[in-house]
Amino acid sequence: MTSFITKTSLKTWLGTLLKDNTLVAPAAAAGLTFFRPVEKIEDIAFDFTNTALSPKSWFFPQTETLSGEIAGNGHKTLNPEALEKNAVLFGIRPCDARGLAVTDKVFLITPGDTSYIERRQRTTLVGVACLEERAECFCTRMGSSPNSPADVDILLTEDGDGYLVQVMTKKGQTLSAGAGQQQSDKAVPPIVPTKPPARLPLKSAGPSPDMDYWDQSIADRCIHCNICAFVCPTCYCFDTFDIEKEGKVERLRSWYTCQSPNFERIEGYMADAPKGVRMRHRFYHKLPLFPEQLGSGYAACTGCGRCVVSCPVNIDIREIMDDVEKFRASVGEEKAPQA
Amino acid sequence: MINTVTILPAAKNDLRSFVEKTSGQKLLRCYQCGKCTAGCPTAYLWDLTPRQVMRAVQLGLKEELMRTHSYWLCVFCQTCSARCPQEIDIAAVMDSLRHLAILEKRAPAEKEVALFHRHFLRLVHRFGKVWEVGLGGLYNLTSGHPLANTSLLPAMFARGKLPLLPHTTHNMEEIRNIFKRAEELERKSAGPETGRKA
Amino acid sequence: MAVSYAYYPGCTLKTSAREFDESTLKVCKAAGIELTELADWNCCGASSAHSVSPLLGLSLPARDLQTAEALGKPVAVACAMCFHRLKHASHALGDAAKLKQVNQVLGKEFRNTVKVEHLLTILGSNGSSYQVTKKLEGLKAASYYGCVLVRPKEVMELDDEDNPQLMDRIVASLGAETVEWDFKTECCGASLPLSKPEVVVNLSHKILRQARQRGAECVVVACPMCHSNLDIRQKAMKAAYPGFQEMPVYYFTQLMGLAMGFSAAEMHIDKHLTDGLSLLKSKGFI
Amino acid sequence: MDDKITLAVREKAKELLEQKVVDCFIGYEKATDNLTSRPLFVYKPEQAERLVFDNTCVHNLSKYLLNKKDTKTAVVAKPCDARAIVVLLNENQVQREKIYIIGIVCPGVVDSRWGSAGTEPEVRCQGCPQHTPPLYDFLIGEPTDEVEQDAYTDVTAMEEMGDADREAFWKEQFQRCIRCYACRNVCPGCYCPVCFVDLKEPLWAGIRVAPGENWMWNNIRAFHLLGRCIDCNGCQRVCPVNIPLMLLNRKLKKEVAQAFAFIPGMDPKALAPLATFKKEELAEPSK
Amino acid sequence: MPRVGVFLCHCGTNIAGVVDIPTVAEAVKQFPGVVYVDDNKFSCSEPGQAAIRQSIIDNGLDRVVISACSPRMHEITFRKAVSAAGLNPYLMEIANIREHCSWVHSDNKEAATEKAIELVKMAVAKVSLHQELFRKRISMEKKALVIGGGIAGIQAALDIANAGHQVILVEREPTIGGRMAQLDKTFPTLDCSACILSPKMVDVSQHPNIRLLTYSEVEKVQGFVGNFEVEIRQRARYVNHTTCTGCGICWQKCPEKVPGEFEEGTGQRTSVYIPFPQAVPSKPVIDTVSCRYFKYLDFIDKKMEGKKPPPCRICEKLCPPQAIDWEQKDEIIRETVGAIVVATGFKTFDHSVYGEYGGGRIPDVITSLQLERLMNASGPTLGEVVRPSDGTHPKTVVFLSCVGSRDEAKGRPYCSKICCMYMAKQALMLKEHDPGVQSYIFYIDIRAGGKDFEEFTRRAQEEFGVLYLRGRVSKIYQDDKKLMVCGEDSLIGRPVEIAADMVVLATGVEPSEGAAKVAQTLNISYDTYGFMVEAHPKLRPVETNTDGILVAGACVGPRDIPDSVAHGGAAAAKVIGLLSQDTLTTEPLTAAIDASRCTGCLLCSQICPFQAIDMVPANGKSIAVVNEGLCKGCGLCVAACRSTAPSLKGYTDAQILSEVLALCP
Amino acid sequence: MSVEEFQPRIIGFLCNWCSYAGADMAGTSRMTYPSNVRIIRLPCSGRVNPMIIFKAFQQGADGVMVSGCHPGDCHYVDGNYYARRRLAMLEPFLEYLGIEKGRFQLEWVSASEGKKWSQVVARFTDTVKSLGPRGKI
Repeated sequence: MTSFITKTSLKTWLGTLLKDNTLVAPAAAAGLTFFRPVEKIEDIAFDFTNTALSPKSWFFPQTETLSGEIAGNGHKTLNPEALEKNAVLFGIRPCDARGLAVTDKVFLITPGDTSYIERRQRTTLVGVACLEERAECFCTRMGSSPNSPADVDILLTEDGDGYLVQVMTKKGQTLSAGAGQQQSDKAVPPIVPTKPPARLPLKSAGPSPDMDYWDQSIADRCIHCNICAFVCPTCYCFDTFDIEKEGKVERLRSWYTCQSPNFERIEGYMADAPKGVRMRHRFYHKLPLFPEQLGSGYAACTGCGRCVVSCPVNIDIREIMDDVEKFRASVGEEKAPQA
Repeated sequence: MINTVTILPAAKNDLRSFVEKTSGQKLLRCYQCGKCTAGCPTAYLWDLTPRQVMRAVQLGLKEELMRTHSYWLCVFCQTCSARCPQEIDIAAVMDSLRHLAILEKRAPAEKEVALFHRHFLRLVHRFGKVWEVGLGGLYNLTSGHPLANTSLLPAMFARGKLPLLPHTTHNMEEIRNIFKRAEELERKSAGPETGRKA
Repeated sequence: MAVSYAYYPGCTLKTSAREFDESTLKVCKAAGIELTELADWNCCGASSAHSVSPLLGLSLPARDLQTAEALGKPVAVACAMCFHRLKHASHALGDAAKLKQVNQVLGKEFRNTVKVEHLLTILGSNGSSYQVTKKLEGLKAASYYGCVLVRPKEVMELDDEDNPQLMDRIVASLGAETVEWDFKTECCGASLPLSKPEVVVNLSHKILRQARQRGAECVVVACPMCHSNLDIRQKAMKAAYPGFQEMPVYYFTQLMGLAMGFSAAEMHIDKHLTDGLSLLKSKGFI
Repeated sequence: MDDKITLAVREKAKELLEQKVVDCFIGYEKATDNLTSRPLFVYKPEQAERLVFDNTCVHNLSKYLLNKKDTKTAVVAKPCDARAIVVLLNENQVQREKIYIIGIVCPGVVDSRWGSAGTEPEVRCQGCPQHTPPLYDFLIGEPTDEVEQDAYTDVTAMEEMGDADREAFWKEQFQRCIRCYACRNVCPGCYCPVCFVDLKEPLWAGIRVAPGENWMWNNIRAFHLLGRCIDCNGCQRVCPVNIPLMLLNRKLKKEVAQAFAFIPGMDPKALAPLATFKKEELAEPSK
Repeated sequence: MPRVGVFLCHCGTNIAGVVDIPTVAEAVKQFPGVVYVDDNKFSCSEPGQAAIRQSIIDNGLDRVVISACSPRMHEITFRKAVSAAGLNPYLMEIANIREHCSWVHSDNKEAATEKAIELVKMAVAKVSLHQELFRKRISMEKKALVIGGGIAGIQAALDIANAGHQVILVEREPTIGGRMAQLDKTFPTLDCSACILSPKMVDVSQHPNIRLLTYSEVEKVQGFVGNFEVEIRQRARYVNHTTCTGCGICWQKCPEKVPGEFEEGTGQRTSVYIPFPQAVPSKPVIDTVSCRYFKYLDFIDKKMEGKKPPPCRICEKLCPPQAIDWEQKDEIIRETVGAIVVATGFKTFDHSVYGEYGGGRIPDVITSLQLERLMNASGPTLGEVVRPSDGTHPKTVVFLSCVGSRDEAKGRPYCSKICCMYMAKQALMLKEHDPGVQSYIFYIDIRAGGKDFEEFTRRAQEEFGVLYLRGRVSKIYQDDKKLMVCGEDSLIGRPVEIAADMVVLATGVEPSEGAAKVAQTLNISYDTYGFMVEAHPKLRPVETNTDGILVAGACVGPRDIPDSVAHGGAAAAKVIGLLSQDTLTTEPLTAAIDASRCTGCLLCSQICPFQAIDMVPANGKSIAVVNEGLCKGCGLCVAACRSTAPSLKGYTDAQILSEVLALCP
Repeated sequence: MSVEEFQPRIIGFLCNWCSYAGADMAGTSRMTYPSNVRIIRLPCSGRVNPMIIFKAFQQGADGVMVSGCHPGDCHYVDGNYYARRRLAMLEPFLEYLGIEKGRFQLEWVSASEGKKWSQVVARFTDTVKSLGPRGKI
């Protein structure tokens, strides 16, 4: 059963939500769009393709301070900062919502990351489906789709002067209770079919016969700018830094990336690894390793295309998948099924 | 004439500031060694020697200096400038002084020299080129030396060296505009500081 | 390969120094240097404009340079005074502010990219190839450069300020003997002939006197002003300095022409006020 | 696309690789969007056919030389890229004899990002003072000697703002910074083995993405490029959150040019402006 | 966690009268790391120091802050006190609450107290980061090197040698003696130059502590004070000086004659030669450029065409002890010395750039040094002053001062200092040689500052009739046999001309050929003209910025004989002082460079004022390394480095930052 | 006028040989001046790393002053010349970032200029006071 909400009613609804919730929505700045807590409905950018950065940072901030105290016995306790209000994340695209499904796999595993759990549980996702696929988009290739409602609480699909509404979860139901949507006889557009799943590279670890490819075609070109990791909705690596001062403890947690040269030093296992190995690691981890390790059934790439657009030297994950495919064929492995 | 020189405060030394501005030379560099005078081909005629002219500018003795013959007699051979140990373009200073005298419409101590320059430019203004017969004629008519250099004329004419008619540049409008705009611009940039004190 | 220049003769080369103009044109042609007279040129302003108005002193030559720039050819100058003014202008206009001012005066855009060269450089060192057919052997000549041709050195970029060699090398290449003397670049009185003829006589006399003392039979020049002062004032010198001996004064292009096979008449040696023919005859060159 | 340049680059690459003058040739090829360009490393003469050069070749390839110190490498360099190489030579980071510079007389590049080739010239090219590389082994195009005056209109506009407005402006810009360090990592002048911002002791700028830390990071980065930034716009172009970093770099460039008449990247023999001084300069201390 | 003890000094009422010490003490107790606070009437007094020592021991303190007067006053005192308690002296920091607080804020006691608290807080923060530092000992090689065998170098070498130290004296020419040996008489006493110099030259050659290396040059210098490693090239002389007896047959018989350098071109020497009869060593060298045999060898080697030169070898045939050795090669001598004296002297300005004075083309325009040779009884004319052009005796002689001095256009804006005096001397001597001579001196200013100098120039004018004309000459030209000198007499303000028989150019003083190269070899600074730069022009006139390298004589700037001798002696005194120590200790507050952070960009080595940073290869790049013997601890390298590779002990970034953070938490 | 007058927080980086000694001299001569400046002693003004000055401003210093030997008098020969260049670049840059002109100052004070030091501090303190408090970034 579907329902329909006009654009005006949507704004009114969002206005009411603003009273009791923190409303996180796309807003324009410096020619780009970013998710940030908005104060007025007018600040929301309804007409956007996708944000420059994924909404990941709402749940897993770029840096966060976990503060605590040193108890008498010298033990340290850390307490996450509780959210003041419940939150609504409006405008998340299906690909980014899939990104949250990825980070969930990491942060929700018992015992769970208290800070993430707090934010995740208290935030309702109101997604907006994409009507068009941009040149850099490839969600359909990664098992998602521009109008997949799978990973959100509510999905809105633009239709004329309003939106078709799909309420997917209980949380969504609760939130949309006062939304003022009408019953609609319009059918929800069918989910855009996914293409055959991306073939994953050869082997997840160890020396590989394709090293020349990584060294010369990819590693040579990569400048370690780290942008791919910072714009990625799924990258979840972080670094921590502790400060103790007069009986108080502060733990700073900040995003980090496997492409930073310092990462090798800290994480150890990749210390002094040649650049090609490090590059290969990034893609191996995203594609075969993540589903392998966490049994997710989907890769740690959602096809949002941000890294494709942002990479200053055009390291294009789709091209890499194709190249590896060709390489497999050339070494005699079976061809991938045609689309 | 014997009198005491009143030394002006540096800030009031309009003469020096004008000369420094228009010639681009730093007058205080001059340490009065006299090499300029020593090498000057016409210095033996100057009432203040080139070195003394430089000194007069340093001291700002404008009225006294403006009255002299000295700077009118500079032939711009650049010997002084080339040999000055302090790298002052002394010839350019002389140029500046002439320029100042003309801007302030002073009666030149060497009226023949000034006259020559005036006629020369008048001809260039009129024809775009110099016409020697015209120059000589004008000069003799106005200088009070009607027979100056006339002894040379027969031989010169005989050898076809002095055409009676001037050569001209065709685009005379352009030439006149150059004269006009140069004068306008120069008056503007010279500013009030060169105005002759009443 | 023929070298091509925009030729700037200057006012006097068309009048009192015609022999310089004509010898230059003939010699250059024979030496494979193409001179095209600069269209509708004007006086460079020497020696008056800069004395009276610095801006005018820059603008007049700038107009000529602009014409050459538009033509895309370097400028060849014969007259030393004109050369001085043109070089000076192109040096001074290296200053962007001045260039802007001058462009305002000109009313068109001059970019100051044109190269100015004196004929001495063009004939003497820029790989020109003139054929000496008649060596002027036994002729002792003093090369006289005059003052402004070389000064200031960093602007003229021609030769040493006190002991230049460019003309001496040309004269020597013709088979003549050059004397070493101390007056190569002393001033002859330059622009004073009309207003102060007695000064010119005094200075020019000193020059000729030393040339004679150092063993020269003639003086070679590259400037119409120098030539006129040294040549036409010799009668006056005789009157003022008893014992003064006359001495012919040639343009270097005239001697070049003779050595290259032109006749004395073609080189207009008869146009000088001080007899230049007898010496050449006595040496058997004509 | 200027086919002439492309063909010249290909031909030269082939020649250099065939004759073993170099072992690696760094140039550009078409990116996966078929509109823009990306760096290409060529090791074999037959791969040279992939090379292109057009006005979307925005990337400064000089930084790659730091990874190729032991390999004889040829690199395609626009004037700004060549200036970066000069700076690297000034700073003893690359050996002249190990690099071969293919200079391009550059008419400017366009503001392009993957997916759109763009038509507007890039910021750096508007009023670019130099179209012929200051240093090259082989030049493609007709050289022009002229180096024009930089007008610094962008910087002047900033200077004309009030102090409070400027402070607010930078606060707004820096608060977007996500400290990805792409600006640093793309910059040919940033090659420190350990960047000051990664130091824990002393802690110049903590890892916290917060106003103070962001302020420290961006300003010190700019200051470290004083007398070294060659205006390639790399940092600003890659910034995923559009911080106008060149406004910082160019302010210092302007100050250095005005105070010391020094433009970085012009002379491989030059001493850095902070590595020298004149006794008679800046006579009065700041007032 | 460090254990910091804070000692608050009252300084009588100097501090306590303004700053409320109990309040400060109370506040200081709260600072992190502070475990002990005490106050004292006079911390610097013996009881005060004893209290500090005792408290360190009793409380197990490992860091100390003394809040008292300026560290410039008592830093050393308190370092000793701390050290006496067994603590490393560098684990102490002083908070200056007297000069910087109580004495200047007596008008506001509250503010002064607050400031005192913060000053102590800064010191506590900083001292917590202090590390133990240790002085190093450097051994001292008790030997000195003197570069240059002119009068300054000779004086320095003799003084050092007489004090009992070994000296190596290196001279580039085949003999020592320098410029002074070329002179006839010295001003203003008119002593015979050779008479006073020769004995000193002989002393040098016979001194048991001096190793004289003539015809040699210093090629390489490494290391630092106490331990300079020096390489000296002894050029091949082709005469075995061990067997040569200096009998003189070879140079009397050598058929090849060339203009003699020593004679400034006024006379000739042979190819095998000693520069002058009193040369030390008085043994000859063969000049390979003019020697006929070498020319012959060269002709054969290069397979040149034309007439074969004769393979002369007359010297070899005639030499009684068979000392001629055609096979001799340059020899490299390596030495270690503790200190170096640079005394490379001067040469006179080359006047060929003065075209207006003939640029060297007019034979009777000579230089003052040439006149000196002509006047010298042992010179080429045996003391007769004659015109080079025709050998006649000049009667009218004009001197031009400031040729290559006070001339910005010729790149020599400085005054050469000695010319005014030697012109007066020469004009006076000319009159003594020939009473018929009239001398004229064109001058700009007569600079006769010195003992008996002014009297001397007056004497030249009043008694010897030398006519001084104030003005600079612009032109000299030949007029028959005369030289016309055109100048201005600026006192009367008219151009003047003098018809002279001879013109003497008082050419100025400039550094010797290659002085800049010596400075580069030694890594000491030299100015734009090539003169060596002293460490301080007033207070350290013989030292350079490099410890252990001294400068003496005219290589530092124009200077006359007595000044050069005094300067040489002063340099020697500094060397003797250094060599009298067995070891040197270094200050530990030096820079150190973290190789893992160094990019090898050269910036630090370019700006180090003491050339204390060497670039050494490491891992395929070059890395900066601090030479602690040379480092003076200024910290320029630290501030210059972007990658924060250098740090300055005692003033690390972390320490300075801790002070900032203590103030602005 | 409020009772609680704004007391700016000013950091002075002084070279040991001239300016620190000059400040000592002011003390020995008992010249009074405002107490707001806190001095950090360094061997040479050339030791001042602009990063430290950035840090001071970031931490909320209201004014920062660097003082060293007069040009030509550096104990380390040329240190202050390098400092002068570096800080001459820093000053307009700070202003560009919105830190008002007058909050950063470079001064030359010799060991004998106690008087000058007290005047410099008084003037600088006045200027910074008039600019008001800044706060941490």
